[in-house]
Amino acid sequence: MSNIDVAPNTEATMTINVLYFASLADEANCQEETVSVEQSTSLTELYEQLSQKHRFSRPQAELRVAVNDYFAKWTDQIYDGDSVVFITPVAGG
Amino acid sequence: MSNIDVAPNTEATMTINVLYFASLADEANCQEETVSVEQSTSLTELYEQLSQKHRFSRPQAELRVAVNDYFAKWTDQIYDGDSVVFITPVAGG
Amino acid sequence: MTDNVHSHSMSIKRSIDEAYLIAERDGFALLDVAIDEGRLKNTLDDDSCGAFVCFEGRVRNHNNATSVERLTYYGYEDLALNQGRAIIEEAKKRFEITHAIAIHRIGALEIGDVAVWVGVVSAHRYPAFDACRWILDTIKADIPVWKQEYYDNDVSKWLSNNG
Amino acid sequence: MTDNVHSHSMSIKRSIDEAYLIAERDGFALLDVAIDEGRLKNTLDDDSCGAFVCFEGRVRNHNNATSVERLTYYGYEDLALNQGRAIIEEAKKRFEITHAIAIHRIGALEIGDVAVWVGVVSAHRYPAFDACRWILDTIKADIPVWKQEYYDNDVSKWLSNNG
Repeated sequence: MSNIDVAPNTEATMTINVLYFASLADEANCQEETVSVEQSTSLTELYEQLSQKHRFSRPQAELRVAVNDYFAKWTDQIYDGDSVVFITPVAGG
Repeated sequence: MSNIDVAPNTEATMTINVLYFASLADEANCQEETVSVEQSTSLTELYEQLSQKHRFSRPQAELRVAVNDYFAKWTDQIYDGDSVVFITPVAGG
Repeated sequence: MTDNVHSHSMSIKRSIDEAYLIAERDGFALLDVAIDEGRLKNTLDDDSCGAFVCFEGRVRNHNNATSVERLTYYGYEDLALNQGRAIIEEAKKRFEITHAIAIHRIGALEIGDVAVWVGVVSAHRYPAFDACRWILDTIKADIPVWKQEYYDNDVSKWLSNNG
Repeated sequence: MTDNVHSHSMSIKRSIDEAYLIAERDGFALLDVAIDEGRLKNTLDDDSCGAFVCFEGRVRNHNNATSVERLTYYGYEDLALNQGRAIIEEAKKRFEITHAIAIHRIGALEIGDVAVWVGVVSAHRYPAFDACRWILDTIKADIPVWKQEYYDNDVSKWLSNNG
């Protein structure tokens, strides 16, 4: 269990479910994980933490983010129980 | 037999086959006629003669013309045996 | 307004199979029966093509505010084939497309029937869209096909694409 | 590169019938089997529409100069459905169209298979062309679908639409 699965020394944590797709799933070597982070963690901070954990090759600037199955802004707040997906450049069509 | 079916008092005449489509066929009340005209008759003159005969409602300026199944210019020469069609505005599609 | 003055322009001289062969070879034909879209699409199959765009022009139940019951298309087939071949040749010069096929139907059509079908395949998508639209516009401008609409009151009218 | 890290994105959660019902209602769905174009076209039938434009995106046998053997599409279905619904709603606001439907396929595809299908009906032709192209462009930009191409030498690559 890595250091981000349990938030260090704060009473208030939130549980976030993260799904991985495409190259991020390859790099994380999983399609889904549940992480426990500090209450005020931003989407940017969450990506930073997971990026360190999994050594993601893409900087955040190249990604979009979705919360609860809708595209979100990186500045949107997340809450306990939210589902978060980092979206690498898409390639449909 | 109208006066344009036999060219008056010239040794040299040419035979032109004229097809009618759409409103011109209605006005001519036929789909095809063979006319005999003077050797040097132009397409403009041919339309003028047939227009007088059949009282076509459209002026030549609104029409295109085809000779031997290709669009032609009104200034193109016609020859004995040619097939001529006056094309009212089209409405395909 | 007797029917026989238009009989030569309400049906094609060729057989249906000949019309499809001409469409496949030259890219354009007239047809006097329902257009078999699957047959046309099959002739456009090409593994190098990532894009297929097609247009179907169907008989609408109205023209502006007027209710349309049915309509009849009339065609000058020999000129239409020559002009159609030239249009498809020109489209292949203007746009980066692999192949294109168009068919215009003539004769009596009902509401919902397909009057014109244009299909284009290309490696990439924009040339297929551009060529399909250009071919359709050029067919509407230059192919010798005429249309008579019939309305509720049994009145009919010759239409024109250029006003 | 184990298969199981992608298994959730190679097939849809819903049944095929549900996917078509969603496509009919919202205008967009993902599908993990061959797209039945006739079924989609039927849902677009409308006697007031004179124009039907469709686009099919097919798997090409090459990407630039490289020979492609096959490819796999992966999709994030729940976001794709939400985003697809928004795209079709927006298309109906931007263009004078009656209806539009699009489907993107996911899973393993062979050369020639249809990966994406977009169909639009409208009274007049230009809005159908414009909307079809816009919907396709917007799907390519915004729908969370990813593509991995496999080449002769069994190497594969993640692709991206924006370079």
